Amino acid sequence: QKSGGGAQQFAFVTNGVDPFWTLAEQGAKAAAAREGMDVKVLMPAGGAVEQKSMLEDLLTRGTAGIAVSPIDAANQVGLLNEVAERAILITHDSDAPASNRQVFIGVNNYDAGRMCGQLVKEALPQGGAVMIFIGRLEQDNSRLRRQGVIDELLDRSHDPSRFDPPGGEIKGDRYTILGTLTDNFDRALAKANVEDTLSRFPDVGCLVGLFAYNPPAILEALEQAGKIGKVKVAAFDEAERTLQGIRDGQVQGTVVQNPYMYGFRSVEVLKALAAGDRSVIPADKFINVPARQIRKDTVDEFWKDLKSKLGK
Amino acid sequence: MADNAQPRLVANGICKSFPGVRALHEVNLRVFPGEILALLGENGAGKSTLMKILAGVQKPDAGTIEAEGVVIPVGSVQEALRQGIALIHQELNLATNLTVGANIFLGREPHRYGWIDEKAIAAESRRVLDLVGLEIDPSREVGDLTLGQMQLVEIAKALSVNARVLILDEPTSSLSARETDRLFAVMGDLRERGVSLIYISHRLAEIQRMADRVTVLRDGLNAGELSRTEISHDAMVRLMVGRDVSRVYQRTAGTPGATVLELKEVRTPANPSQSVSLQVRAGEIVGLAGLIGAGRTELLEALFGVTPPLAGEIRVEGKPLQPQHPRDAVRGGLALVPEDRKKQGVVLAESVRRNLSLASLERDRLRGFLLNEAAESEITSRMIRELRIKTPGEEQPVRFLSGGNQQKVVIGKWLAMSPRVFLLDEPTRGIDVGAKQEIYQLMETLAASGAGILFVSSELEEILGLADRVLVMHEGRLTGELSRGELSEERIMTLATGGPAGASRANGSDHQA
Amino acid sequence: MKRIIGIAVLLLVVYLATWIMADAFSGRAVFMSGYNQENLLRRIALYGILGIGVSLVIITGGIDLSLGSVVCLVGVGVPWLAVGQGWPMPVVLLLALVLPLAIGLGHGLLVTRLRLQPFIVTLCGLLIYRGVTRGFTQDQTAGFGNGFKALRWLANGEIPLFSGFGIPVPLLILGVVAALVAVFLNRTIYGRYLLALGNSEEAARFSGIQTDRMVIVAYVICSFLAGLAGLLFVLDVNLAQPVDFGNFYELFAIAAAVLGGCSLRGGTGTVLGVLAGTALIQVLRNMINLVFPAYQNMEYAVIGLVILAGVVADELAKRAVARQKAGS
Amino acid sequence: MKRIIGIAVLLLVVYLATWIMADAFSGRAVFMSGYNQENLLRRIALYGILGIGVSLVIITGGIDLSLGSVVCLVGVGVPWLAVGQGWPMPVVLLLALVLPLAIGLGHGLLVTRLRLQPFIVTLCGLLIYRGVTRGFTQDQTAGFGNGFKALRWLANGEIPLFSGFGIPVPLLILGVVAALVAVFLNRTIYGRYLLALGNSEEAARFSGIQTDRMVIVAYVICSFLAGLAGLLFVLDVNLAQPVDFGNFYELFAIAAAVLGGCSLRGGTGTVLGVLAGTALIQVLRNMINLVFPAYQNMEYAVIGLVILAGVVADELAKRAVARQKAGS
Ligand SMILES: Nc1ncnc2c1ncn2[C@@H]1O[C@H](COP(=O)(O)OP(=O)(O)OP(=O)(O)O)[C@@H](O)[C@H]1O
Ligand SMILES: Nc1ncnc2c1ncn2[C@@H]1O[C@H](COP(=O)(O)OP(=O)(O)OP(=O)(O)O)[C@@H](O)[C@H]1O
Ligand SMILES: [Mg+2]
Ligand SMILES: [Mg+2]
Repeated sequence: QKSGGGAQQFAFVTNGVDPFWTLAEQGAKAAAAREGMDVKVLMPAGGAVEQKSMLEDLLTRGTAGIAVSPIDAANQVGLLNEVAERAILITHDSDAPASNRQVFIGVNNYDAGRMCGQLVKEALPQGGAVMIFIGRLEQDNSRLRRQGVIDELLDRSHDPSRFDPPGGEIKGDRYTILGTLTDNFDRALAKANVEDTLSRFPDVGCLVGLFAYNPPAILEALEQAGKIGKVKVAAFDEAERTLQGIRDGQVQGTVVQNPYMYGFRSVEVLKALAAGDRSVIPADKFINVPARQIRKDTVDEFWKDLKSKLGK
Repeated sequence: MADNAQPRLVANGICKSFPGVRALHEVNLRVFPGEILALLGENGAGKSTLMKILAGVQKPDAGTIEAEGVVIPVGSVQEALRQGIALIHQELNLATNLTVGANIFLGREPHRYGWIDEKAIAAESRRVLDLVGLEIDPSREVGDLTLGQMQLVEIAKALSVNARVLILDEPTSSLSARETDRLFAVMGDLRERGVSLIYISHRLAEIQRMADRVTVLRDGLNAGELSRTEISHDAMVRLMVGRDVSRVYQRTAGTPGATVLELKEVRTPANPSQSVSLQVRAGEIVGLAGLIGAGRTELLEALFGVTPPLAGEIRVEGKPLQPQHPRDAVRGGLALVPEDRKKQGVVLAESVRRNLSLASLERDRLRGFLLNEAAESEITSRMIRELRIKTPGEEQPVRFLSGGNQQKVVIGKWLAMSPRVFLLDEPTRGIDVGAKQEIYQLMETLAASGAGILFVSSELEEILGLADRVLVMHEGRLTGELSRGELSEERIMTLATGGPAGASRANGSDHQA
Repeated sequence: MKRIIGIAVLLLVVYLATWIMADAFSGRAVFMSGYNQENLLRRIALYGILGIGVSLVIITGGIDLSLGSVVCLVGVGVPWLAVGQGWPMPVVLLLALVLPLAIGLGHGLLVTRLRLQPFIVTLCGLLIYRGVTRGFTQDQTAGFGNGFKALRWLANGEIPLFSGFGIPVPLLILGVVAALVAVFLNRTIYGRYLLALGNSEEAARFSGIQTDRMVIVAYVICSFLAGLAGLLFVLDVNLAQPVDFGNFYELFAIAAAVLGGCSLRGGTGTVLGVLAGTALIQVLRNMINLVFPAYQNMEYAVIGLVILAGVVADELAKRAVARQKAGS
Repeated sequence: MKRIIGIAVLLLVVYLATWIMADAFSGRAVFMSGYNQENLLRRIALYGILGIGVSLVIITGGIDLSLGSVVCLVGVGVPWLAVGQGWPMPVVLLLALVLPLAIGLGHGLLVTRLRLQPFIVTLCGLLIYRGVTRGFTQDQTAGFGNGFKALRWLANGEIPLFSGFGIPVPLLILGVVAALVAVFLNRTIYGRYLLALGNSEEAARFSGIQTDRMVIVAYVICSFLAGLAGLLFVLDVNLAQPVDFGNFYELFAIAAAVLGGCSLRGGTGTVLGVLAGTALIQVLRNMINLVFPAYQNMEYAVIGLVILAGVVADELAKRAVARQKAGS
C-alpha cells in the first residue's frame, strides 16, 4: 500500500481493540473505497498513552483529517485541540464537547442504556434482581450506558449526569441492582464473574451484559449451569453468540449501536470537510447514529444485513 | 617469642554453630607481634570459621576478641580493619568485573566526599603488586587473570591494608612452588617488621618451614599447641588426627599391565598450537606435574569431553574415543575427579545418596528411564562403607561434609561405574593429612584393581611419593617424562619451567596442524 | 515435603474462611454449592496446567515469561483457523500441539546453545507471539459460536458424580498431567537430572549428564503445557481476543509455582506444591467475587498481599527451624 | 564501553532506515520534522528515566517488575488527589516523591533482610500497587482537565532552539538524572560498591562494604525514578486509567537495560547503554507508526524480534572475540 504521493491521508482512531471496532473499520473501509480515499484505521492497545503517540505520529505523517474516539474526553481536550490545529478533527462513539472538534458522530449512550433497561423490564415484568456486567467503567460511554440501565429500572428522571458508584446494592421498588462486575476485557474473568454471581445469587432474575463480549460470556456460564432460558439476559451490541441467543429465545433482546455507520459516516464527513463543505455539520454538532433494540422478531433481518456488511 | 610479651590479638571462648553443626566451642587463640602462628586442623575443624570471626566477617555466638589488650566489637569488618586485621580467604573473593586496583582497594578507596582518587589507587596498587611479584597492569580486569594471578591479587589486597595482623587461609593451595617461595619471603619480611601472621595450610612441610608456633583445632575445640622447638611432622599430625600418619607416603609399586589410555597428538582448545601424546597402563599411577597454568586441567578436561579436543587420537583399551561431552568419556570408561570439587565434583545441595548414584543412574535404570532405587541404595551403602565416608547419614547434604569426605563422594560416584581410567585433578587440594592418606590408599587400590590412573598435582611431595611415572607439562606441552628411578624435585622443576631444549622435542609438539 | 505443609495450611485456612464467610453472609450453600465447586475446580485445572509447566523450567533455574502469549497464540489461533479459515479441526489441533513444542525447542536452544538469559529469551517470546497473533488475526476476536460442542466438552464437560456435582473434565486432564510430571520428577532418572542440574549445572555435566538436553526438554514441556492450557481456556470461554487473551497468566503461573515451594534459584519444586499454590490463588479470586464483590477491582492487591505473606511466612519458618537446629 | 558500540550501531541503522523510509515514502520531512523529533525525544526521556532506574537494580543482580505499577500509582494518584480530592498540589507532589521512596525501601528491606527473591517481591509489588490504585479510584480515570498548565510544562514544555524545534523539558530532566547516575556509578565509591556486590556479594561484604545498604539504595532510587516517570507520563498525557496506565512498562525498561548491556546476572551496566536501548525501542515504535501504520498491531512482535536479534548478535560477537583471543 502506498501512502501519500500527494493523495490526502485520513485516519479513523478507536479507543481500544474490540470486535465492535472491527465493524466500524468495515464501515470506514467501505466509505473509503467508495470515495477513493486513503484511510488508516488505528486501534491503540496501550490505553491513553498509546492513543496520544498515535495521534502525534498521524500529525507527523501529515494526515489531513482524523476521526477519533477519545478515551477520556474531559482530559484529552488539550491533545484534541493540538490535533484540531493541524488537521480536521471529528469525534465518534464518545464525544469531547469541550474540544475544537468539528462534529461528533455517535449514539447517545445514556439513552441506549435506558433502551437496554426497557429490555430488562420486558424480561422481568414482575420486577426482580439484576446484575450488570461490563468491561470497564472508565469511559464516559460505559458509565453512561450503565447509568441509563439503572435509571430506567428505577424509573428515575432523565439525567445523564447522575452516577451511582459500582459497589453495593441499589434497591428500587420493583427492581434491585445487585451490583456491577468489571472484567477489564479479560474474557475468562468475564465468564468467572457470571459463574460466581450465579453461585452467590441463585435467584438472580436477569443478567445484563453491556460490552459486546459480556452477553456471550453470560450465555456460556448459563449453559454450563443449566440455567439457560431460566435466567433472563439483556444484551448490548451484536456478537454472533448474542444474536444466536435472541434467535433461540435465550436472550430477551439486545441494544445495537451502529459502529459500521460510525466508520462510514466519519469518513464521509471527513471527506466533505476536507473539500471545504461544512454543510454536513448540524447546528448541535451531533450526528446521531441512533441505537436500536433487536428482538426475536427483527434479529434475522438484522443479522443478514450485518453479515453482508462484514462481507461474510 | 617471649610469652610475657603483650599478645597483639586474643580470642577468648569463641563459640559458633551453624544449622546442624557446632563449628567452634570455647576456642581460645593468642598471637604475638612479629610471629607466624600456624593454625592446624583437619577439614571442618573450624579454622576458617575462627578466622572469619577474627576478621569480623562472621559474628560468634559467644566469646570475646581483644586487640592490644582491649576488647573490640565483633562481627564488623570495618572494626577489624581499623584494628589492622586483614584476612586472605580460603576461596577467591574478587569482583571479576573490576580492575586489579579497584579490587585491591575495595571498601577502602581513597576518596574525597565519596569521589574516588584513582591516581592514589594506581600508585599504591603498583607497590603491593611488586611486593608479591605480579607484573601486571593494575588497570586490567581481574576476570582476565589466571587463577594463580587472582590468588596473588588477593594477597596483594591484604598487604595493602598494612595490617598488624595478617591472616592467610590456605593461600598456597593454588600457587606453584615458585610463587609460594615468593609469598614466604614476603611473610618473613613482614614478621621482621613486627606484623603478626596467622597461617593456615594442610601442607605440613610449609608449616615446619615457616611457623614460630602451632595451634591445633580438632572438631571445633582447642587440641593443643606446639612451640617452635616442638614443631615436627609427627607431633602436628598427632594433635590433628590423634594418631600417627607416616611422614611421606610411599607407594608400593605394582607391575603395570597393558595400555589402557593412549593419546596421540591431542590438541586442546586452551593450547591449540601444542599437541600431547602419552600412555597410561593398567595398574599404573602416572603423575602430571607442572606450574599453575601449565594447561594440565585443560588437558584432563579435553580428555573428558568438557572442552572437546581439537585434534588427535584417544584410545581407551585400544578402543578409539572421541569425547564431545563428558557422557562420551564416561561411556568410554573414563572418570574425572575435577579440580574444583565444590563446583564441579559434587552437587552441594543434594544428599550423599543422590551424589553417589548420579553417574550410575542411567546404567542401572529400569524399563527405559525409571529409577532403580534398589541399585541406588546398594551403591550408596557400599560406597559409604568401602570408602569410609564420614557422614551422619545417606540423606545428609554433601555441603555439610568435610573437604576430604566430599572428595571421597566424588570418587565413590565414579567407582560405581568401575571405569578403566581415573583422571584426578589436584585430588588432595585443601584436604587434611588424615584424609590425604586415605585418598592415596584409595588411588593405590584402584590401580591394584587394574585401572589406570593419571593425576595432576602441584604438590611435589605427593607426586614423588605416589607416581610410578611422572609427566611434566609446560605451557600446554609435555616437556619430559621421568620414571620412578629418575624422580627428583630438581628434575621436575627444570622441566616444569621449560626444561632442557631437547626434552620438548621428544613429545611431538610443534607439529603445524 | 516440609515446604508444602506451609502452603497447604494457608490454602486450607483461606478455603474454610471463604466457605464460612460466603455461606454465612448469605445463609445458603454458596461457596459449597456443587456448582461453585465445579467452577473452582475447572479454573484450578486450567491455571494448574500452566503452573506445572513453568515449575519445570523454574527447577532448571530458568524462567518462562512467554506462557501468556503462547496461551494467546493457541487460544486465538485454533478458532481462527478452524472457524475463520475453515481448516479441518484435526489439522488445527495437531498444529496447536506441535507449534508450542517448536516454541519450547526454540527457547531451549537459545538458552543452552547461545547461553542467552531465559528472562530475555522468553520476554522476547512474550512480545513476539502476541504480536504475531494480533498480526495474523488483524486483532479480530475468534470463537467457536455454537460449533464444536463435542470438543468443547474437554473444557466445560463434567463426569456426574452425585446430583448437582460432577468432576470437571479439565480436572481429569490436570490429574493426568500432574501424575505424569510427578512421576517424571521423582521416579525417573531424568527428573533426578533436572533437579541435579538445577542445583549445579556444572557438577551434573561433569557427571556425564547431558544438561543442555534436559534444559531443552523442560522448556519444551513448559510451552507444550501452555499450549494445552490455551486450548482448554478457549474451549471453555468459547472466544478469545488477541490483544489480551492470556495477559499476565505467566505471572500467576510463576507466583503459584513459587508459592508452591519452587525456588527461582533452581533445584527445588514439587507438583503438589504448585497445585496448592494455584488453588490458593483461585480460591482467593472466588472469595473476592463471592464475599467482597464491591472490592473486586482490588483483586490483584489481595492476591499480591497473600503471595507476599506466604513467602515471608515460609522464610521466617525456615529461620526458626534453623535456629532450633543451631541451638541443639 | 565495548558493550555499547553494538547497540549504538543498531540504533543508528534503525534511525537512518526510519528517516529514509518515512521521508522517502512521503517526499516530505516527516521523520526529520522538528515536531516528530520533539515527540521522539520526549518519549525517550520518559521511558529512559525508567530504564536508568531499573538498570541500577539489575546491576545488583536483582530485578524490579513493579515499575509499571508504581508509574500507575503515581500517575493516577496525583491527578486523583489534586483534582478529584482537591488536595493542595504541593502536598500531592511531596507525597508522589516520598511514597515511591517508601516503596523502594520496602523492596530493599524484603530483599536484603528477609533474603526474599527480588522477582517475587517486585511481582507482588506489581500486583499490589495496581490493585490498590484501582481500589481507591474505583477504576475511575483521573486527569488534570485543563488545569495545572504550569506544572504540565515539565512534561510537555520545550526550550525553543530554532524555528520548529525545541528541546523537550523532560529531556533535560533525563539529562540531569542520567548525569547524576553516571557519576554515581563511575566516579563515587558507592557506585563501585554497587558494581562489586553485583558481581560478587561475598567479595564486597568481606571487604567491609555494607552490601545490604547499597542494595536498598538501588531499589529506592529505582522506585523513586519510576515515580518521577509516572508523574511526567501523566503530566504529558493529562489522564491516567488505573487499569492499564503503565502496563508492561517494566518489561520495556528491562529490555532497554539489557539491550544497553546490563547483564541480569548483575555487575555490569552503563547509563549510555540504557539510553541507547531505550532510544532504539522508541525509534522502532515511531517507525511502525510512520512507515507501516497498517502493521501497527504487530509492534510488539517487531520490538521482540529486534531485542532478540540484538542479544543474539551481541553474544555471537563476544564469541568471535573470544575465539580471536584463543587463536592468537
Ligand atoms: N556457612 C556455613 N553454614 C553451615 N555450616 C558451615 C558454614 N561454614 C562452615 N560450616 C561448617 O562448620 C565446620 C567448620 O568449617 P570450617 O570451614 O571452619 O573448617 P576448616 O577447618 O576451615 O576446614 P578446611 O580445612 O576444609 O578449610 C564444618 O563442619 C563446616 O561444614
Ligand atoms: N575456572 C577458571 N577460571 C579462570 N581461569 C582458569 C580457570 N581454570 C583454569 N584457569 C586458567 O587457565 C590456565 C590453565 O589452567 P590449568 O588449571 O589448566 O593449569 P594447571 O596446570 O591445571 O594448573 P592447576 O595446577 O591449577 O591445575 C591457568 O592460567 C588457569 O589459571
Ligand atoms: Mg577452611
Ligand atoms: Mg588445573
